[in-house]
Amino acid sequence: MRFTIEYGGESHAVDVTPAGAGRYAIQIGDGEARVVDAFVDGGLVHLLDGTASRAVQLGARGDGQHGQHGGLDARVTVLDAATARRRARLGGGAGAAGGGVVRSPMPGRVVKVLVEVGDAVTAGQGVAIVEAMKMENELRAEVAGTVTAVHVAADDRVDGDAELVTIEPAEAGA
Amino acid sequence: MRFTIEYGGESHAVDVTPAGAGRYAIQIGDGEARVVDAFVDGGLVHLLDGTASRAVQLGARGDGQHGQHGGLDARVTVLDAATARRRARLGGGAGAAGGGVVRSPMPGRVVKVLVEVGDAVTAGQGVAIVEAMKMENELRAEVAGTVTAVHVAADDRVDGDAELVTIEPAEAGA
Amino acid sequence: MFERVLIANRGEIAIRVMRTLRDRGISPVAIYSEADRHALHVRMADVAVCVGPEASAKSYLNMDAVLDAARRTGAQAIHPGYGFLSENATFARRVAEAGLTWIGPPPGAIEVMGDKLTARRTVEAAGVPVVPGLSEPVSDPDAALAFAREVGFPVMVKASAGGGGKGMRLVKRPEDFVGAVDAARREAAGAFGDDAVYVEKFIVEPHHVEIQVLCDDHGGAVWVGERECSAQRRHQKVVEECPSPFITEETRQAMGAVAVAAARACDYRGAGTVEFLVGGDQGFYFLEMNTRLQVEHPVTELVYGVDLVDEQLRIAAGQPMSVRQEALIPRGHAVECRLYAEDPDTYLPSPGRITGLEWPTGPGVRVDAGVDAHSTVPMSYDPMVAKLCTWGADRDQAIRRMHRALDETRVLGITTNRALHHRILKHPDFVAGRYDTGVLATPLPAARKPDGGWRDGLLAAAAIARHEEAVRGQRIREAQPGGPSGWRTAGRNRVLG
Amino acid sequence: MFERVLIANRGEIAIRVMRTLRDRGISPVAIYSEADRHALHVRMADVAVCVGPEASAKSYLNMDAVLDAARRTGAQAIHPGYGFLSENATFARRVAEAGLTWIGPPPGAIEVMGDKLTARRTVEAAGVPVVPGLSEPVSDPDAALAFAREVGFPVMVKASAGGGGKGMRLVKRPEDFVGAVDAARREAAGAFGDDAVYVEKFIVEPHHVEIQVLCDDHGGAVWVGERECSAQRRHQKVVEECPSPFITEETRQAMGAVAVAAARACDYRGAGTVEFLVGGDQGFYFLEMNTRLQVEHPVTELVYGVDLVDEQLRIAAGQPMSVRQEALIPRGHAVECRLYAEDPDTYLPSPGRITGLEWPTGPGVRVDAGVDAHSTVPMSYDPMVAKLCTWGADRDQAIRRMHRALDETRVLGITTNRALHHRILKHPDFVAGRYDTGVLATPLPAARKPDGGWRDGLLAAAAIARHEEAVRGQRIREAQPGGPSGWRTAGRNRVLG
Repeated sequence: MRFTIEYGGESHAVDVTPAGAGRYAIQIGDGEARVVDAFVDGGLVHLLDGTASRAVQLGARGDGQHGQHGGLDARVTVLDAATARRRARLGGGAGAAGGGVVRSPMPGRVVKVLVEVGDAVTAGQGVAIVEAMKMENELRAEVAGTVTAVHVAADDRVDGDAELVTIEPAEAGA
Repeated sequence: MRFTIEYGGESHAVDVTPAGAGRYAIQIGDGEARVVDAFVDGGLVHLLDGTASRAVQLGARGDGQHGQHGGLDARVTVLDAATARRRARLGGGAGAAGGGVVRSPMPGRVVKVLVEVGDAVTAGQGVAIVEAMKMENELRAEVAGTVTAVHVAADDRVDGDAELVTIEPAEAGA
Repeated sequence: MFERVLIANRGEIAIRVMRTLRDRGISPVAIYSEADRHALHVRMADVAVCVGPEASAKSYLNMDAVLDAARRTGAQAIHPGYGFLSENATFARRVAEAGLTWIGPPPGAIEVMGDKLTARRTVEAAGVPVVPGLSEPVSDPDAALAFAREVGFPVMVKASAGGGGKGMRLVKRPEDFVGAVDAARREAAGAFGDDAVYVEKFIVEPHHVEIQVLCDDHGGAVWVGERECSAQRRHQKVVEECPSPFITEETRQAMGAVAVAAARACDYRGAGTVEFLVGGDQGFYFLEMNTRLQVEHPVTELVYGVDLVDEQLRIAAGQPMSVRQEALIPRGHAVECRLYAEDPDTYLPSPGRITGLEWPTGPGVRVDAGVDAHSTVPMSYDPMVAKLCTWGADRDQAIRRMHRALDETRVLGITTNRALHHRILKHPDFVAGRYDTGVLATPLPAARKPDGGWRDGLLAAAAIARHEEAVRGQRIREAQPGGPSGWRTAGRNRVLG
Repeated sequence: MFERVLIANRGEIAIRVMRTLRDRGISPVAIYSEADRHALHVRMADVAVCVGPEASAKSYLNMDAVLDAARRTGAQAIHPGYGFLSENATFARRVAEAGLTWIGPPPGAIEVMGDKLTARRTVEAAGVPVVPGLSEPVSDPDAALAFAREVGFPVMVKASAGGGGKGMRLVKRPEDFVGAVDAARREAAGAFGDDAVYVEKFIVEPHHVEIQVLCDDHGGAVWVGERECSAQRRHQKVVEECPSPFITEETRQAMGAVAVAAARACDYRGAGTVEFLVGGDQGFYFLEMNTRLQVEHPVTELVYGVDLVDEQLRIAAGQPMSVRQEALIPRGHAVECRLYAEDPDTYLPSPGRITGLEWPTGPGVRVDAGVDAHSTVPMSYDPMVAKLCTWGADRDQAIRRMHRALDETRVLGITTNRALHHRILKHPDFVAGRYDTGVLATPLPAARKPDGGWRDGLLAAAAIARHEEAVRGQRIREAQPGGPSGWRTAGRNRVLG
């Protein structure tokens, strides 16, 4: 089975082939295939690869998984072949649209919206303040442009990744 | 939904009816139905019943579940209606047969079988020794009778609840 | 002693208090907001009462609801923990009026220490050194500026009702003074509904060191060592230790004596903390007194072998405290790292569902957590999810053990500041034990980077887990209704290839 | 200091040693049998080597495989833990011959202390009091009987090569003596391949008290307090504590001096334990010396603030130990409960899959576990899954905290002896601190019984969980292929009704 795994800002193709007795052949990208012994239990995956022992803990997190190994944390998103293809088709467009949408990085309460529809904003300008866990966080425009939509109002509760403000980038496509 | 729960050597009929907003009406046997607020997550069930707060941890164990609440442990087996009916039909016969079969209470290794087919045994007589976790445990006949089958040999590995020796009870049915 | 005590708090401190109650055979009563209905502190209690909706102001700060909860459950006393109603003199009075015991200092002491200027005047009269500063709120900015010039810049402008860094301004030059006073006033008015601000000399290279005190009804008053709390970010403590690697034994003894004098000056009872600023020259100045249990109290417990909550209970019950000054001998060293649900790089909060959790164990490790593997971290409360403490025979061992404890910690589903702690603990100034409150504003050592083997292991693990998921999903879809329960089979999947 | 150390053990002690290695920045190497391929001690290591199949004799006791594992991974030293090869002088020699460092005493000391009669002769020559007994194995039963009459019945007949109660017979009357010698010989021959037995006076109301010692290459030799190990079942320790509530300070000091003399008598190096029998009259007699780390070493660490594994590393590396006798001052009290995978009533072992696990945390609690929520307890090894330790400012607090820690412990899927510990800790003789090795043969207080509310809660919980399972199973069956992943959705199910 082939998966596309997004990790550390890159996409990695990973092939998994069961090799019997709890073992799997693993090929990452164009690397050499290695056979590892694996134990999967709930969020735990323990791999033995020669004398290397790696226990990785995985937990659901938003759309992806949150991985830990020893002292390190990471975000990984595993896509099956069909989803990876679908994403690849949509890829370019979605990325460009992302720049013009300011999202809340965490669930919280909107304290104040700092812009209105029609306002011109500069890159880095604060557009909304969202409070979570007793801290106020000013969220900023990534691109310069014009505010085309404000999706929230003061005192609204928002989820993580919720759209707050949409900005039509200035000189888009230039 | 009605379940039959075996616990503490007794069978309890328990009715569960969702009551909205994470609440359930619970009726145990002929008792009064109570509405409790419940949170279920993995093996955890947290119940709020008025000012009473009860966190129960459940884990798979053999055919049943293993429950813990505070300092106490318990075995519970939850049967759905169909299974409970099936067991009730088979009930009597299975119990009687149980008396003549000596089983290993845990997984282990057979150290020695102390009887042969055809041997007469008395109730309480040792029929086999099974070793587990560096301890030898002598397993005894529950009933007097004649050995009709020996299912294991020295050095065999056995699972928990495995049949070791079958005894035809003396004066069965008397 | 009490038979039943209500804990007017949530999270780790509610659980911390509950544990000592259980040790004493006292039945704990938990309270909860709607958002905390199935929170860990509720699950660990046998008796729990809902006190209102998610917003603290309507639940944990709702005096009527909390008192009513105590009445309904037959609690004889209320432990406030820290935060929320713990330093609220009105609540302390209402508890007593309701015929219950307040496990905290007398309301009068809370009031004296609750106003910074009153506190300052009170302890100064008792001979406690204070930071040179105005003893009245600023009314005439020009007179205040003259004072600032007299003690010498830099100076601090501080909200009289303040705390946590709000309404605070550092002023380095005379020409910025008046503007800073105006800004601090506006901020103070917004944050505390009180725009009174005052001016203090700014201590250069300041250390934040605090002394734990205990006072009982029988004339007993002791100090239980100090805590070094200089590792702060935005005036919030992040890492604390006991003893302070900075102060000398002479300073320690002098500060202890002064802290007891400060407590006596306000007729204190129970556990309290006297905070000091200590300059690079070991000169120390009273900052404020926290009239409650402190977040970082476990480092004191580890080094002095005292259960501070147990002493609070004894004292509130009118018994003498169990410790004597001469028997309070420190042993070894303890460090505390506050584990926050926040990104270690951006400092953005990270509330949400925890989808995996394991705490470190083994020698020298103490964990006080407010969450477990079944918890959701709500967005409305403090981001601290746990306190990791380690004890060592010396400071070096305590720090090494903390690195190990951090490595063993698993919290999945939300982001924690775990990686930040490794970096702080490796900061050369922290390692050397010569850091002041500016240390976390200086560049930290780089975070550990995953090597290729780690990356490949993670990718392989994620792919194998998803592969097994797909195979298992297939099995579940193929399973007959009435077949083996998925509840049981989903728990474990030893891969057989 | 070493850079890489192989731990020739499994379970909790492998993890215990690993933690101190990590604290020191030393890379640990784990070994495992096929049955332990994914055991916790392997998962916590970065480097691990398989040493053979499940049977210990072919894996953990396989000297060639263990030495080969060290060679392959570049380990410079081997820590044996306890049990397995830890008291095997041949292995200790082979480790040295392979150019590696043995983290344990010299092979000669292991040999001297490994044979009970040699040990007895050696320490007796150094002035250590021993139980009156024959100094040679029994050859002439009649002469032995005459000796038994001389010291007075009851007497013990013991296997010379023995341990763990095997080949041991208590003889109360002269007429039973010869038969008992024959039986003990047969048992010893079967268990140890050596039928030598000897005769000792039986100490009435004996206490099992042991002294921890440390010796280094620089002439340093200290004793680190005692441990009271009289709570035994079938000669196996179940609960230990430090200090002993029974011995007087005078006895303690005398035993400490004698223990150091015993260690010096065999030219000891490293950590070792000298076991004594102490009679009701405080008379004490050398029993044996365990030439390795002891299971119950954490209670000493908690009370004396010493990391015994760290001292072992220092000493093995040729450094002086970090502690001096006059600085070893006990503080408070510690208790250890050995959590076994066994039924608390029938004592039948309970290997199997763990399907749920949470360890206690909070003040005064230390857990050293060999398993986690992902473990299977194999049937081939020792049934101990964890050691729960608590520390308290006094014995009462330590015991109260242990009850709390036991209550917070969750191990599902297998049966543990948790309930037995509550009962032992409530035994009037244990509570009073006046128990001898016979205490667990006397009736224990009844186990706690669930009340009606508990029973109803359990039934309701089990039914609701199964109901949710049925509803969720339905949902999964109805889900479209390619829909939301069951891996993610299976984790949590907040019931929305």
